[in-house]
Amino acid sequence: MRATLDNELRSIHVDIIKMGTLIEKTIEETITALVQQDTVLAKKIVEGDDRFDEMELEIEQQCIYIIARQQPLASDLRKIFSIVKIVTDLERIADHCQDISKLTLDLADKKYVKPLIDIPNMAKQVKEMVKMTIDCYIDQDVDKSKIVCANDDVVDKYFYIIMNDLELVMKEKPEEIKQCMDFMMIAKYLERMADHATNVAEWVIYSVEGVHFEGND
Amino acid sequence: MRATLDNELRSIHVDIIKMGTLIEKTIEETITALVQQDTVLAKKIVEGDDRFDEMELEIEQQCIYIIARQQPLASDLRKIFSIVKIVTDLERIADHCQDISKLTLDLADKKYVKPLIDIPNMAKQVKEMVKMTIDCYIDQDVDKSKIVCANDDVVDKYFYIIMNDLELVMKEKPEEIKQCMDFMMIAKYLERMADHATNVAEWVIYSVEGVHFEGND
Amino acid sequence: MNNQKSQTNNEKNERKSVHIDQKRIDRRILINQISGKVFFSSTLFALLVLSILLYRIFSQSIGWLDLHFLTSKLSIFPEKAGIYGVIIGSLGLMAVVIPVTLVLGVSTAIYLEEYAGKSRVQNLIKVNISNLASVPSVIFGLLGLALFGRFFKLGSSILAGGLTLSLLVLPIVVVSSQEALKAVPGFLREASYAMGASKWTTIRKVVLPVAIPGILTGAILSISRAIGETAPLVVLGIPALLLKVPTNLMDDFTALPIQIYYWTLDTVLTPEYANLAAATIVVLLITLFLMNSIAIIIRNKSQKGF
Amino acid sequence: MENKIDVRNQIRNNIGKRKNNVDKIMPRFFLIMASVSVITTIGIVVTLITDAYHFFKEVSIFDFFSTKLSPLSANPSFGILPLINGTILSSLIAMLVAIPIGLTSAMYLSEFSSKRTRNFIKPILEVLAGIPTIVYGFFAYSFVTPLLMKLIPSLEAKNVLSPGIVMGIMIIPMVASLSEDAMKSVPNALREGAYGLGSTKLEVTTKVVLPAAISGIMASFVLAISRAIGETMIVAIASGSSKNFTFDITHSMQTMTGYIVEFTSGDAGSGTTGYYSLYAVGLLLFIFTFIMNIIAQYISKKFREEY
Amino acid sequence: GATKEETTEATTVATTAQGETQATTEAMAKLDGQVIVDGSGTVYPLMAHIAEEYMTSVQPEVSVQVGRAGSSAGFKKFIPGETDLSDASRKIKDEEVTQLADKGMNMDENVLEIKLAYDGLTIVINKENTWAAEMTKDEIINMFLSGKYKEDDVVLWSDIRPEWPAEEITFYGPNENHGTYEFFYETILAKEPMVTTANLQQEYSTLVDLVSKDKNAIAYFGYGYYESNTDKLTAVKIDFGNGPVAPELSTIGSDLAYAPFTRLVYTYLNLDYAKEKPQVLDFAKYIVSSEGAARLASENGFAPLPESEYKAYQDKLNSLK
Amino acid sequence: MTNYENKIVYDVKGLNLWYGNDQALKDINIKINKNEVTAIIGPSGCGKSTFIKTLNRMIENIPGVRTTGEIMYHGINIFDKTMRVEELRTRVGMVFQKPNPFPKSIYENVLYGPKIHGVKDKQMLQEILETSLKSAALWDEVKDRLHDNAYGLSGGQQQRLCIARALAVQPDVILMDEPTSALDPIATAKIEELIDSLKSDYSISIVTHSMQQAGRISDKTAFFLMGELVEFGNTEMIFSNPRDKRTEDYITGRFG
Amino acid sequence: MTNYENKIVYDVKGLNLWYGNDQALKDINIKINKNEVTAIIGPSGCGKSTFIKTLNRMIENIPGVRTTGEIMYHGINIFDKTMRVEELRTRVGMVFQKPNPFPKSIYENVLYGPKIHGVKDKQMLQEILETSLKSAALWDEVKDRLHDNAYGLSGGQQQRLCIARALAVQPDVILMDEPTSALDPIATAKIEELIDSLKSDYSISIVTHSMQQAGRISDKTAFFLMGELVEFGNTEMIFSNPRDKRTEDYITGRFG
Ligand SMILES: Nc1ncnc2c1ncn2[C@@H]1O[C@H](COP(=O)(O)OP(=O)(O)OP(=O)(O)O)[C@@H](O)[C@H]1O
Ligand SMILES: Nc1ncnc2c1ncn2[C@@H]1O[C@H](COP(=O)(O)OP(=O)(O)OP(=O)(O)O)[C@@H](O)[C@H]1O
Ligand SMILES: [Mg+2]
Ligand SMILES: [Mg+2]
Ligand SMILES: O=P([O-])([O-])[O-]
Repeated sequence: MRATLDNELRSIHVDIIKMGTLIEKTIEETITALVQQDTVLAKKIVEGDDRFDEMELEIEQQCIYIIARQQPLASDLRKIFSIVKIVTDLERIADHCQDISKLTLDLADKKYVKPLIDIPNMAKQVKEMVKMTIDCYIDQDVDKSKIVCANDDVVDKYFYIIMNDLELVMKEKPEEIKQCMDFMMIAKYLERMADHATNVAEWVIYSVEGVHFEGND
Repeated sequence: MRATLDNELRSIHVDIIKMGTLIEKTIEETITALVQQDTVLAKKIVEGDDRFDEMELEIEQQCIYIIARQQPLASDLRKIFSIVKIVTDLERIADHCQDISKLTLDLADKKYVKPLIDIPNMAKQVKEMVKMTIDCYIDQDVDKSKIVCANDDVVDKYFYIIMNDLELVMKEKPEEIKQCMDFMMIAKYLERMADHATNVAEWVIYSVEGVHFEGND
Repeated sequence: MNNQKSQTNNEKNERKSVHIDQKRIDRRILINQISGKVFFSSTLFALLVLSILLYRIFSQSIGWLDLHFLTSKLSIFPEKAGIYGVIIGSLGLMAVVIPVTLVLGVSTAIYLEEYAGKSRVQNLIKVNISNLASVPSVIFGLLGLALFGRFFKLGSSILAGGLTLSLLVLPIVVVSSQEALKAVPGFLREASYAMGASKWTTIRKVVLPVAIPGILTGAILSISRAIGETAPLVVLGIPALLLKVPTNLMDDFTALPIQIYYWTLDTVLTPEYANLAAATIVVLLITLFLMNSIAIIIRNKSQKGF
Repeated sequence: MENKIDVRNQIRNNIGKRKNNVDKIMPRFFLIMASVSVITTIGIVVTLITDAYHFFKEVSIFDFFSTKLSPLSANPSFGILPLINGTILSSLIAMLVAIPIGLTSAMYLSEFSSKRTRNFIKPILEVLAGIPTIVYGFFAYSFVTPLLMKLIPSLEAKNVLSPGIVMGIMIIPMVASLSEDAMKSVPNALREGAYGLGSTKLEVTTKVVLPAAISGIMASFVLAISRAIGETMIVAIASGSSKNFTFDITHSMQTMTGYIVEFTSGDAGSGTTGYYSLYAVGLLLFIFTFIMNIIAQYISKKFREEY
Repeated sequence: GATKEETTEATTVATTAQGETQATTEAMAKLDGQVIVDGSGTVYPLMAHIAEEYMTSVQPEVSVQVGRAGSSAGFKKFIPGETDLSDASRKIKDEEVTQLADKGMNMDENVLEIKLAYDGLTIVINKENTWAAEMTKDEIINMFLSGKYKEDDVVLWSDIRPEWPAEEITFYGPNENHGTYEFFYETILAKEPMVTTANLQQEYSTLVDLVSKDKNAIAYFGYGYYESNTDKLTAVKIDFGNGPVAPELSTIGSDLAYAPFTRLVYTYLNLDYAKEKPQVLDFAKYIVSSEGAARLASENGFAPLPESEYKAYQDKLNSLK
Repeated sequence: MTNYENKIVYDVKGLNLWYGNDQALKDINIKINKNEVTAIIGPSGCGKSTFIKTLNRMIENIPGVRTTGEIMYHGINIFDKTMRVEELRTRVGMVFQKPNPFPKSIYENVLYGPKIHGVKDKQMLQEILETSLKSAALWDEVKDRLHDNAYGLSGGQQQRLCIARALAVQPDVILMDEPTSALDPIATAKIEELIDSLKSDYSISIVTHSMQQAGRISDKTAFFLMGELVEFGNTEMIFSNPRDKRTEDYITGRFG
Repeated sequence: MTNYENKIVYDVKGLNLWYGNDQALKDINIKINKNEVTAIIGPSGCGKSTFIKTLNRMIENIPGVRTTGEIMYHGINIFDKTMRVEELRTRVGMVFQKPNPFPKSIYENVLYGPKIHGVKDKQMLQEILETSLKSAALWDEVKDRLHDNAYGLSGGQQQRLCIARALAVQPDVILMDEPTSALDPIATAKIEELIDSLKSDYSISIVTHSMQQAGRISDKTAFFLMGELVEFGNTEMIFSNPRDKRTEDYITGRFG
């Protein structure tokens, strides 16, 4: 029954997973590029962002086509609707990777004021969150999604620590203010990425349960 | 023909416009609160953000119901799809107003390092953009939407000017670094708001023309 | 075209398929054309017979069928003879047959179609009517003779003849009325019930108005059958010579088909009787033709595209 | 809205007030009318059986089914077989004429003819069907027999062949019309299905339409036979009244119906065995056609294909 | 049978005769009602003619209906009282008299036998039959007798006279329904069985046709049916011992040349009805009047009786009331 | 009739229905509200038509039908002896799958109900005619040919005529059994709009095979399955987030 | 036949069609591809059925029909004298709105085509039977009652039987005129799946009243309006972003 719809849903599903996995990889690379000041990698990431835009467009288009052609209802419709939303969040996450990598390029010729510890940790946490989110999506796992939402707090905490750190650094080393400002932005981007991951998790919950999860935003 | 669909579409349309107008007002207020360090207003804005979340949810739900019940196709479907996307952007804009207002509250007890000129200007520009976007949406005006997209550059320029300014200020007044960091974030938020406005405009173009506008992102 | 086709064939055969045999198609088409012609000629046969029959009868009636013939009484002398009394006899029969069959036939049909369920009694009536329809007319003559002629002592009066013919055509009227009622779509009845109408109201206001053209068509056709019936009247013992024009339903009578019969038999004594018979046949045929035309007109006029 | 309530109330009041007497009386009236047909059948059966009973008191069944029929001679004998023979032969001839011509005509009208031709021919067939049998009798006697005598010199002036043929002609419209109806009522969808597979007209007709309409067609045959068996005037006029038991169709023969007519219009004064023989033959005829009818009904039921 | 001119003539005679009728019968009351006549098909043309004359010229309001069921059939209706008059081409049989008596009707008292006219039993053959135009009475009787020539009754003309063709004779005649059959069988054949190959028909028309189309046919029936079909049939001249005699109105009669094959045709009147219903009596009187059978017999192929016989009936009927 | 003013028009309680020995409806409990469109959906043979025909006792025209349970109509059990079907059916109009106008004029069709129920006043009839046709959104299309035969109308117009005919006796409730399944999409859209506009004055129950249609026009949706009422609730909920797995499967076309 | 191996099965060029004096098709130009499902949509009376019936010349069964233009079928104009309808129709199968199996056994139904085309070999017939029924996704449901009358099947099964019957003569193209409009949603879904699976072997043209259906199953969609081909293109495009205003109006239900 409804083989075409199922096929098409599955195809989108696969696309989302592909996109998610690619983003995970991109986050990983973004951190590496940032930490190792790898301009080649960073450049690659910046240039590769177009792929995510394309993916987003492609998936959205597919969703429209499915709605137009298959008239999905109930759980099918919720699934597609969630995908439409999720894909935006994923694209934003990728966007932020690009943003971070751009800053990495800006910082390429500078020596970091201090070894990066918190930012990579935060990034790792964000990457974990994104990975978990993708897993949630794959498994349509409500419980795990709720955990992801909770995890957002951890990232927020990192953000505040980093901000405070940076404030101190800037006060100590005014010449590095520019650099710190960039790191601030990086932290902000990471924080936003976590937010987006949380959104994805919330949409997974909606997709499965049909009700919006009243988590934190 | 299709009176119910038209009614329901109109009702969502009105909701979006309401939301847009409310956001315009909120941006205005956000600037006022920031400039005049009006904590009451800022608090109101922070607290009022829930309304936008509700509005977003409400509109999304309505879109789902319309899709489920009315099976919109072609332009109707594109319109609804755009709305689904637009509402997220609008909500984010409102979110950022909240973010800015939270910072306004943080900054409430401090005297600003220097009179705010660029930020309010930038904010005004952003507000203009949002307002234009809403107009574009109301009129489903493709040409104007394209102008909005172009305007994004202006905001970006402001952002860089402000960043440079702040860098200088921080270097000069390390004690005000904290404050400057907040202003940085505010600028960033404003920049994001403009981005979201651009997105909205792009979705209006899609809704009308059925193709994605290849503007800047 | 041909090698192109074989190309297709090859392609098809790979798909393990039906081989399109050109000769076979040609043959099929030829056989089809021939049989079409054969069927047509066989249809023409009926037309041919009809035209011969009409030609024979009409040409034989020429010179005999005139106003005098229609307005004079019977006579044993061919040139004096007229069929005025005969026509009156036939009309008298109709005067009995029409009301009796309509009332009995339509009522029975309404009962069977609208009221009867599936009980045994009702089933019995249904089976009975279809059987009655195929009982030969002579048998009705025997019934009429015994029942109306002897038992009710109506002799060979118009009433006896009319009632006999009524019973004879009753099944036809019932069946055709039933068909007409059946043809009233169930959804019209439902519509009426759903408006809160009672059964009889529904029948009267919805079912009958729709069915009436069909009922009339059937009635006219069966009445024209009655007009042409001979055997039951022969059995009833209609006198061969009756000069008096019947004036009431209890009078003896002759009717068109009976007169044709007697005149046909009597050509042996008076050959001109054959012409009289032919002329009477023409009168009978014209009458029937008119009635059939009316029936067809009614039928065509009433065709509703439900 | 004023008016609305008004109508509502008026209608509801009216319903409340109404008594449904007519609704109770009508069904009873119709039932009584309907029972007339049953009474008719009973009348027929009683009439036939009571008088046939008198007959069988005098004549044994064995004698009844013998070949010698001379009801009025000094030593009357009432063998019915000559009559049955005459009936069957004449009906057989009629069927030989009516079935092939009727069926092929039906096939032509239903499947091959253009609408215009059909609209022209169908009414003519109906006219043909509506012609009283006495006219056919006249036709048989005054035209067909003389014509046949030219072809078959040994033909007697009264014979079974001529009325058989004319009876067949008379029945053609019935067979054609009923068969055509049956074929026409085969849904067009079936034809389209067959044409869609590349069938020729003939294939559509013989492989799809005929099988689908077979019940109606068979029923029309049986009804036609029944009609031929019961047909009276044609044989009364054209086949004579010879009571010999022969299979020579050029000879005069008498059918059961002919016998009845001869006797009622002849010597049918009440009381004699000859008189009662009339009813015995009538009863037999009744049973014959009754059986035919049962067969027809059985066929239509048995072969009814739902589409 | 009447060709066109003859009939017209007859009609004029009838109309001119009207005056005489009224002259002889004293001005009588207008009558109405029915007279029902049934019986012999042989007598039917004569009786129908009389009836029509009566109704057109004498009592237009009286409806005389004439049936033609056959002599025996006529009696079967007459005995239970269904008819007023019953025509017969033979004399009433003893059984029938008995049956009448059972119903309380006795001959002469309740039923009056009226002799109407003479009929000559005519033996007819096909026009093409040139050999058998004359035969002796015995030849005719013998050829019709079963088993006389052949066991299987397949008789050849050559069986009768060797010089005649060796072709099978086909026998025809009216069937047992008819008084003509009874006369032929009982009187001529003296109740000896008839050839089983005989084709006996109900309708005279059939017989005429059959004989006219069959070269080897031979049939018997009333003179009237021959007279109407002289163009189709040949009447056999019969040698009763005094040379061949053709059946003609002038030879048919109880004491004329064709006497052996001559028979009487009758009508039987229900006297009770005649007393009850004036129109029945009046019609009966008309039958035996000079305008009735006496005048019309010859027009229908019968030979009239002597005047005196009719007169006797007139007296008898006049005496009824 | 006590709670005539209540919102609940029909209150069906524990309704069971048998055709001979086959149970076609099993313990149905449902409330139908005033001024709402209630859609009845479910796979073929689930009992939709049976249910709706029970509401005005049209089901009684089928021999061998037996019911238990109650159907309270404005507080009165329609199976009560005191309830006359004629009356019930004037209060509860019905519209069928195939448009079934009488083969009479448009005028006669609309006024059939009022006339058989004894409305004779000419002017009143004229008024009924006009309001009914207007309510059925047909007046403008037919006002110049009121005395033409109804079969001259298009399928969609015929169906609206049938609705007008039902409206003419001023019912409370209109039952519709797949009223658009014989119509083309455009005519269907017109009828759907009409239904939407009628709900301010009437309660409407509509059986439909088309889930899309149920979605488009109904406020409440009842999902039947094999004679059972599986789910009943707000249409949006049923279509976007049904509670029962079977409803979900049916809604998403994964049934069976 | 030059481009037989081409993707194009039908190339309709400037087709006009008249019923008597009424033009039902106006200058239709359309190409139908191999292994694609082409949906034909449009309002009632726009000429959909007329068009599809023209493709296998079934339209000729209607008197008074006249055409101009060309329909190239694998490069041969089907209106050519040399093209015999019997042959064309064997190559171009047709499935109708209402399932129309012959009132014969399932076996006889499927093998009707092969038999009239003179296939006599028992084993071959058996093979054709099996493959056709399997292709039509019906084999499992009927394999134990091949000699039962086809009317014992459900509507959906009957329609699949008709498809099997069409497949039995191995056509290139299958034309379908509203093949599911008489079926319930479940049977419809089955047929739609079947169509989807058949397109790897056949070209399919399907007329449908249901835009949803056109959306679900077709690769290309042609929109007809008053005898004109208004728009023809990829189904996704037609449904999400039609180029012609009239298509848009029809698609969104705002037509007329
Ligand atoms: N007159 C009847 N006699 C016996 N059983 C019936 C009758 N009418 C319906 N049924 C049975 O009752 C059940 C419900 O039928 P109903 O017509 O109500 O279904 P439905 O939901 O309206 O289906 P559809 O969508 O096909 O119209 C079915 O199983 C059907 O077979
Ligand atoms: N046999 C016919 N004779 C005359 N005109 C016809 C005939 N068949 C169809 N038409 C006309 O041709 C036009 C196209 O008809 P067609 O049946 O092709 O439409 P359709 O698109 O299939 O409609 P539907 O969706 O109702 O099946 C219509 O205007 C119709 O009235
Ligand atoms: Mg139903
Ligand atoms: Mg069509
Ligand atoms: O008819 P018949 O005179 O011979 O009895």
